[in-house]
Amino acid sequence: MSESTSTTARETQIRAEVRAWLEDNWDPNLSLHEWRNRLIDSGWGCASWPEQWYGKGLSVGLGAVVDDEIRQFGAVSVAKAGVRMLAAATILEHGSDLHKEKFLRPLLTGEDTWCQLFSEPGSGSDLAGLTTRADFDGEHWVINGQKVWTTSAHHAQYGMLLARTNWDVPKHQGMTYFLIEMEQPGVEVRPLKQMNGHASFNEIFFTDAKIAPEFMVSTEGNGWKVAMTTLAHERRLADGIRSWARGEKGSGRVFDELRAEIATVMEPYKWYPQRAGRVDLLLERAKATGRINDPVVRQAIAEVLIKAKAAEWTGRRVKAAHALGRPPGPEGSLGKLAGSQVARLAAHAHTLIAGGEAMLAGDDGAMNGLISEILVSVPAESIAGGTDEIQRNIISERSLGMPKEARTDIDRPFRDVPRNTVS
Amino acid sequence: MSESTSTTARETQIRAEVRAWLEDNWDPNLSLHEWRNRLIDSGWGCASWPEQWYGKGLSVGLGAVVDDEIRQFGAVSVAKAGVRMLAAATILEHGSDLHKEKFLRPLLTGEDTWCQLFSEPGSGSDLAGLTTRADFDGEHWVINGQKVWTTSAHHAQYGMLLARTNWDVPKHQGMTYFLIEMEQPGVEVRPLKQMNGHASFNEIFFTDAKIAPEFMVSTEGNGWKVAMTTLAHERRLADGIRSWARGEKGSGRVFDELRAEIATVMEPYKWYPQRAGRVDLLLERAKATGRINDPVVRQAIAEVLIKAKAAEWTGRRVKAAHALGRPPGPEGSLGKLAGSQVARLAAHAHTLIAGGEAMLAGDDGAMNGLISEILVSVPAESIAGGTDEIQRNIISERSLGMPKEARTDIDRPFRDVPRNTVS
Amino acid sequence: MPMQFSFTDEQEAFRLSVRRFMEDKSPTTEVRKLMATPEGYDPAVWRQMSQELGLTGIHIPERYGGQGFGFIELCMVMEEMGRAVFCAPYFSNVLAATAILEAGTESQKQALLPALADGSRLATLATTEAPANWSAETTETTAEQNDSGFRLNGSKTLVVDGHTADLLIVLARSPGTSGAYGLSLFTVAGDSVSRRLLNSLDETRKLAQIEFDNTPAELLGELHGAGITMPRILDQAAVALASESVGGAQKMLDSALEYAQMRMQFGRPIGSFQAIKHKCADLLLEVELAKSTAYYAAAAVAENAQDLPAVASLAKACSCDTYMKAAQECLQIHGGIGFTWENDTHLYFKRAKSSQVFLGDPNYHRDQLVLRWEA
Amino acid sequence: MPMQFSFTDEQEAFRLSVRRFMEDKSPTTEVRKLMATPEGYDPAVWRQMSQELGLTGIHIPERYGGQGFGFIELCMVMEEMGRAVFCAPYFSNVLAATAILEAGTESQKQALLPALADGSRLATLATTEAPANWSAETTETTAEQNDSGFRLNGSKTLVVDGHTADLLIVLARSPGTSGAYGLSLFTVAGDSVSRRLLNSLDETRKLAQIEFDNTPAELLGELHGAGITMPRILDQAAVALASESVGGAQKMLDSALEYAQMRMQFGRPIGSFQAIKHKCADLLLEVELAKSTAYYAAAAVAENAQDLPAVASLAKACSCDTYMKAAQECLQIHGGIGFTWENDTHLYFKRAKSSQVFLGDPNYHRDQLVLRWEA
Repeated sequence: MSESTSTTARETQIRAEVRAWLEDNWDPNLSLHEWRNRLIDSGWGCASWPEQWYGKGLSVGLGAVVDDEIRQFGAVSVAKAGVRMLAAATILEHGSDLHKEKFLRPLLTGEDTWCQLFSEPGSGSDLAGLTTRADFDGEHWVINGQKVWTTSAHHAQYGMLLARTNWDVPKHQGMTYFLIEMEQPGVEVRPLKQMNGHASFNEIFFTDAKIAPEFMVSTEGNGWKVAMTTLAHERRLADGIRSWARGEKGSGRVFDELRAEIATVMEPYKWYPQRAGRVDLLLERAKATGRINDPVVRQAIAEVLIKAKAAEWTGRRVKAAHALGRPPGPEGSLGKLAGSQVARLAAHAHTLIAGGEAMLAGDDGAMNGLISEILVSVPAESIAGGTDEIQRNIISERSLGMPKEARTDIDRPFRDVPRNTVS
Repeated sequence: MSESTSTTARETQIRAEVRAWLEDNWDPNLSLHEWRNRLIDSGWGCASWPEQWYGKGLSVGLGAVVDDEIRQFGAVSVAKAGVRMLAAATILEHGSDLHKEKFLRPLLTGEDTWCQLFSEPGSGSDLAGLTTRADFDGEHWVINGQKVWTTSAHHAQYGMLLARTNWDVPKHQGMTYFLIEMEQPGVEVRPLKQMNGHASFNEIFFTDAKIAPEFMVSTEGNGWKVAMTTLAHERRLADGIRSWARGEKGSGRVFDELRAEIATVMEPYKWYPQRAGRVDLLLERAKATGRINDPVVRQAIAEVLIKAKAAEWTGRRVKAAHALGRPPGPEGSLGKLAGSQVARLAAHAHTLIAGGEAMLAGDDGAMNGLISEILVSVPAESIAGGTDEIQRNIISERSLGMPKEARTDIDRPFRDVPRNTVS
Repeated sequence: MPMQFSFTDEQEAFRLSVRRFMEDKSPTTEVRKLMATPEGYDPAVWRQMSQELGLTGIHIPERYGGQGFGFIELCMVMEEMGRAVFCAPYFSNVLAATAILEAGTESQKQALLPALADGSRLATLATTEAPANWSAETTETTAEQNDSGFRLNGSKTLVVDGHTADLLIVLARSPGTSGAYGLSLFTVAGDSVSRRLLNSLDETRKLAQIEFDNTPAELLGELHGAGITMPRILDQAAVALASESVGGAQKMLDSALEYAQMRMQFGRPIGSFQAIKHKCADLLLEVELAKSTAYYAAAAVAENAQDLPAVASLAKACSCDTYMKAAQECLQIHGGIGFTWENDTHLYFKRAKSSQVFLGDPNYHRDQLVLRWEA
Repeated sequence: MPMQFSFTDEQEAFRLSVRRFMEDKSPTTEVRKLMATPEGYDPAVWRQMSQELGLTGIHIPERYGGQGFGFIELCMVMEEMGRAVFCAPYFSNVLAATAILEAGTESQKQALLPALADGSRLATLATTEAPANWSAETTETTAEQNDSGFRLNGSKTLVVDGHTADLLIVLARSPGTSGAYGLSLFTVAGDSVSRRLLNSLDETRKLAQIEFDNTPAELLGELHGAGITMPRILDQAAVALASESVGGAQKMLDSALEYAQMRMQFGRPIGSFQAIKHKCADLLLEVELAKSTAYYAAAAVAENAQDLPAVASLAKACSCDTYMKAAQECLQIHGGIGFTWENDTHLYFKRAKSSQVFLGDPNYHRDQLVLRWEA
């Protein structure tokens, strides 16, 4: 049985409706915002959203069918990718009507950019150990602390902020979720340079930054639960970005503006393919350099190919099982761990192929510095989005049902939990 | 500076004394026991032991000088190797005069063989979790339970037994150390066959076996401390056995009897070189089979050689530092862990060299089955004497000073500690 | 190519029935009994497996007396047998049937396959001569043609179940030829050769040495056709062995997990220590990845995919290395107990070790993978 | 051979003085400043190091203006500089001095070495042409002799500190020769060539591309003598690089440990998690093993041991792989912080990556090890 779900009558009908609407309404010469507003108003832009909020209340599966039809038609979709979709998903599930009214449309048109303010220098793997504080001064929430690993914060209008509002309850119960305006005096955004020379992330310093009470999401102390919604969607983010970046080939005003938007959003991610090891280049490089003739190099390449193909096929098994409604079996953490191993093996193989050239970078380096960028980017693959060690914990506890690590930090007031004093 | 300690005047004098005594007394035509009794009576047999117990009260270093002189002279030493020396060391340090009187001489002559009864099916890495019980019936200690991994138990006269005498105190405080007579109705010895076909170890079943009260060592509940003495000497056991097995070339009655003794004692250890991976055979085998011409096989061999030589040199660095009185630095667990890695790498290289022949064993296998014996013996190298995981714990906690694992089993009555119900 | 990434409900039900049969008829107590015999199988179980479950004919078309299922179902059977370290001449039969299907003429298929399909006749494939070389091209056994037919001279080794096979499919070359040219397959009656059971590392996999001394033989298929058919037969063999190996690897993971949950040390199950947890997590990843390669490769055979040669080598290298690793780690987690004869781990460890080098070691297949890759 | 397995008290005191100098004069804040400059060193520190500590002349005999210590002391210096990712043209100077010591005539040694020993002149060795090949035998740069001496034509790359060196020791061959035959070493004035600073992965190790266009050169030692001397020079270079690498590896372990003890997650230091503890234990083992190979190899040079070629390759492969692994694991233990520019780990990571391939990658040296082994 093939992995694609079989076509249903309902799907065929929906595709026809979308196509009919597009035939009547699609105009590549509109401005990007004009077109998106039209699409949003039609309900096809986010068909799986509720009807009162720009959608048609379709299932997630049928929503994907609508998106696919728009893509196949060659039209531009709403700004349905990147960090802003984490905000949208969170606001839809936990936000007030005010939040939905104020934030959803400009987010879908692409006018508003968002960033996520969860990680801190002192709380990486242990996100719930965060110490950025929010204190209510009778009028506003006052924010003090530091966040890090924030993509695109330098041009974001809004941030999803997780901050501690109560220090006298266990760590998971003292956090509250806010929507914060980034362009205000108390918020300082500094680019964070990485070892590969890029600065895709920012550090954010809060010094008496302010949030009006109505921009709290859900209730005080309920921030962890809300954040889980954001994080659940984050895992799909990378895929989303990749597929979204495709639709950039058309001509017309709407496409010109789309390409500019994509360029901005994709900027921090441009080294991500190198971070993953660029398996695609190995055979080509080995042949070009003649290193393919070294049997030891062939072994190194084979190890990468085996792991990369096995990981790819495992991913397709997961999807196929999902499509059949079977228990998911191997899950996300496995793919993450495999990806980290592939990246490391690939960097090793690239090193062997490059030989002495691996000592050079930039213009002087192999493939104009692309190879050296791989070598100094892959270390991030086993860290970003949860270290390999955290993935192994998740796999052993969730997939294999092994006993959980005894915790000493979750059953007492956060105030009393040992934590990092500096950074 | 070289690793050997410099020669001192005292050492020269002692060597002269030993040589003079040997010239007067050594007679290869005595029986082994006659000769050893003569050597024991002279005090040169165990020169570092106290004068009242067959020794001359010399330092351990000078004792080694005496042993070296006896070896250089070509004479036979006391039965100073194998499990019996663990018994001797323990009895010397913790035993009563009765114990010393009764056990030391026949142990040194080689008449008595000993075995060590510590490990149990349910307590491997966690030796202190043992559940073999000793109950006092008013006249004797009555032993019930099971021991395992006991070398040479089938011909041992005595055993060093660690048993639990108190279940209501923390685990380390409820054990007592006994010297038990093996040839009695309540003791059943069964050989334990290993996956490599050898049966070097035994399982021992105790069913109301008896020990007279005077054969308790030290005091009730003090068994763990006494066992530590035994275990400290165990680490030197393997080296001792190897050097002891050398002196088998002479002629005369004493040598004939020595060779028979060695053959018996060494029997369980005959696959130990294979367990360690037989690094010595790799190049020879690769050349003989022509596999040396495969660059990928050369890589595998090089990996073994690197690790094996590095481990050997590290061992010599440790000894050199020790000889200079410097802090020991890398210690025993490092060597153990390295040995386990060498064995595994060597087995892999042997597999590559053997190719299809690795499917065969015994007479049909490569080198008359020696290679297949390597393949099915190396798994023991990373388990016996403490698993790799235990070694890594020791290294991280003792050498690196990292935090200890939180323990939940040592601060409450042993009775309440969760443990293995069956085996 | 619409490749298969999941099994149908019917396939899953079939797998379950094979697994139950194995659990019922081939517990390790039985395996241990059988591996100690020279024959290495239980005729009663063999009959039941062949005639009631039809496993010997699983991938043989119905017109030749088989079940008419595909290579995917065959690989599912191999996987379940691997899980049980099943001790029987099954793989040898598969090798022989595959060779006949690939190389035989229509009338030979009709004549030979029904007895293999119903298990009434045991057969095997004899190709290997120098143990270190699995390539057909180095064959030295000769097949000389005279008026009365062909006569074979030479010897074969590592012939799986070669000592009990009624029918041998033998690779040989015409005198004076070399390399891939001049190779043909022949059928030889098992009782017409001198053969000897070898002492095998994995006692559940019986191996034989076979000598041909002017042995009468019948040509299978075309003269000099084996240069084309053998690579394809060996690819299928590699995929079947990969499938068996992932079954064994999964069993080792299951066994490690079960023991880690049950075994208490320091007052807690050893499976609560991060060192063991992470070892198991890594193992799960390895096993899942290996399964994906074996399943993909089985589908590649079934769909006659162009990339089969590369994919077969990929699956063989990955699955057999994973099996070895899984057996090693399972043994390590068991500690001393795992090193005993009484514990079942060594049965798998030895099967893994044997499978690692059988049909070419992982280095050989990794090299083949790169050389065969088209990207 | 009575090989050295420990350092004397005098040697340990010397090591300590070098370490203190490095800690004092070359904290990573300084390294970062210098690596961003094209020159890549601080002349004041260089003078102090050369003239007060005598490090530039450490292994140069006293009769040539050096300190007259042995290769072991040189390697201790390299180890400490590795620990500090010291940014200065030290290794290049060592390469040049070693080449002169091995190849030069007595009068050349007297003429050239004093200025290297007191650090007043910078020198380097230019051998490599095709980046992927470190063997001297593939040299294509030619040295043509005429009445006025030698003229060089060709190019060299990956020349360490080649852009600042006053003196270049250049490997070239007589026209019409090939392989190990016809190779000679030459001295060339740094300002007589066209040279370009390359963009290096490890910014603390400056590399240059050098072009020779009828460049006047003086023969160093015997004509066609480099076929003999170059392997020995490269062996010593490999051992020195191994020593530098174990210094860096130890620093990575120290840094990982320090961070693991300090960094709290889940209410406890991450160094209390078994995954981190075991990673560090494995790393300690690797680092101690690598140190042993580097120390043994240094002694092998000092004692002119017969097994030097094998041992040099062994130490190079082991130490550089260990450094790479230590840097990777240190970075992993630091998590996201370790990936930032601000954290020092990447300085070491890049040095490790660069050293891994410099003078031949570990695969090359493993192969050499086996081919050179005599057992």
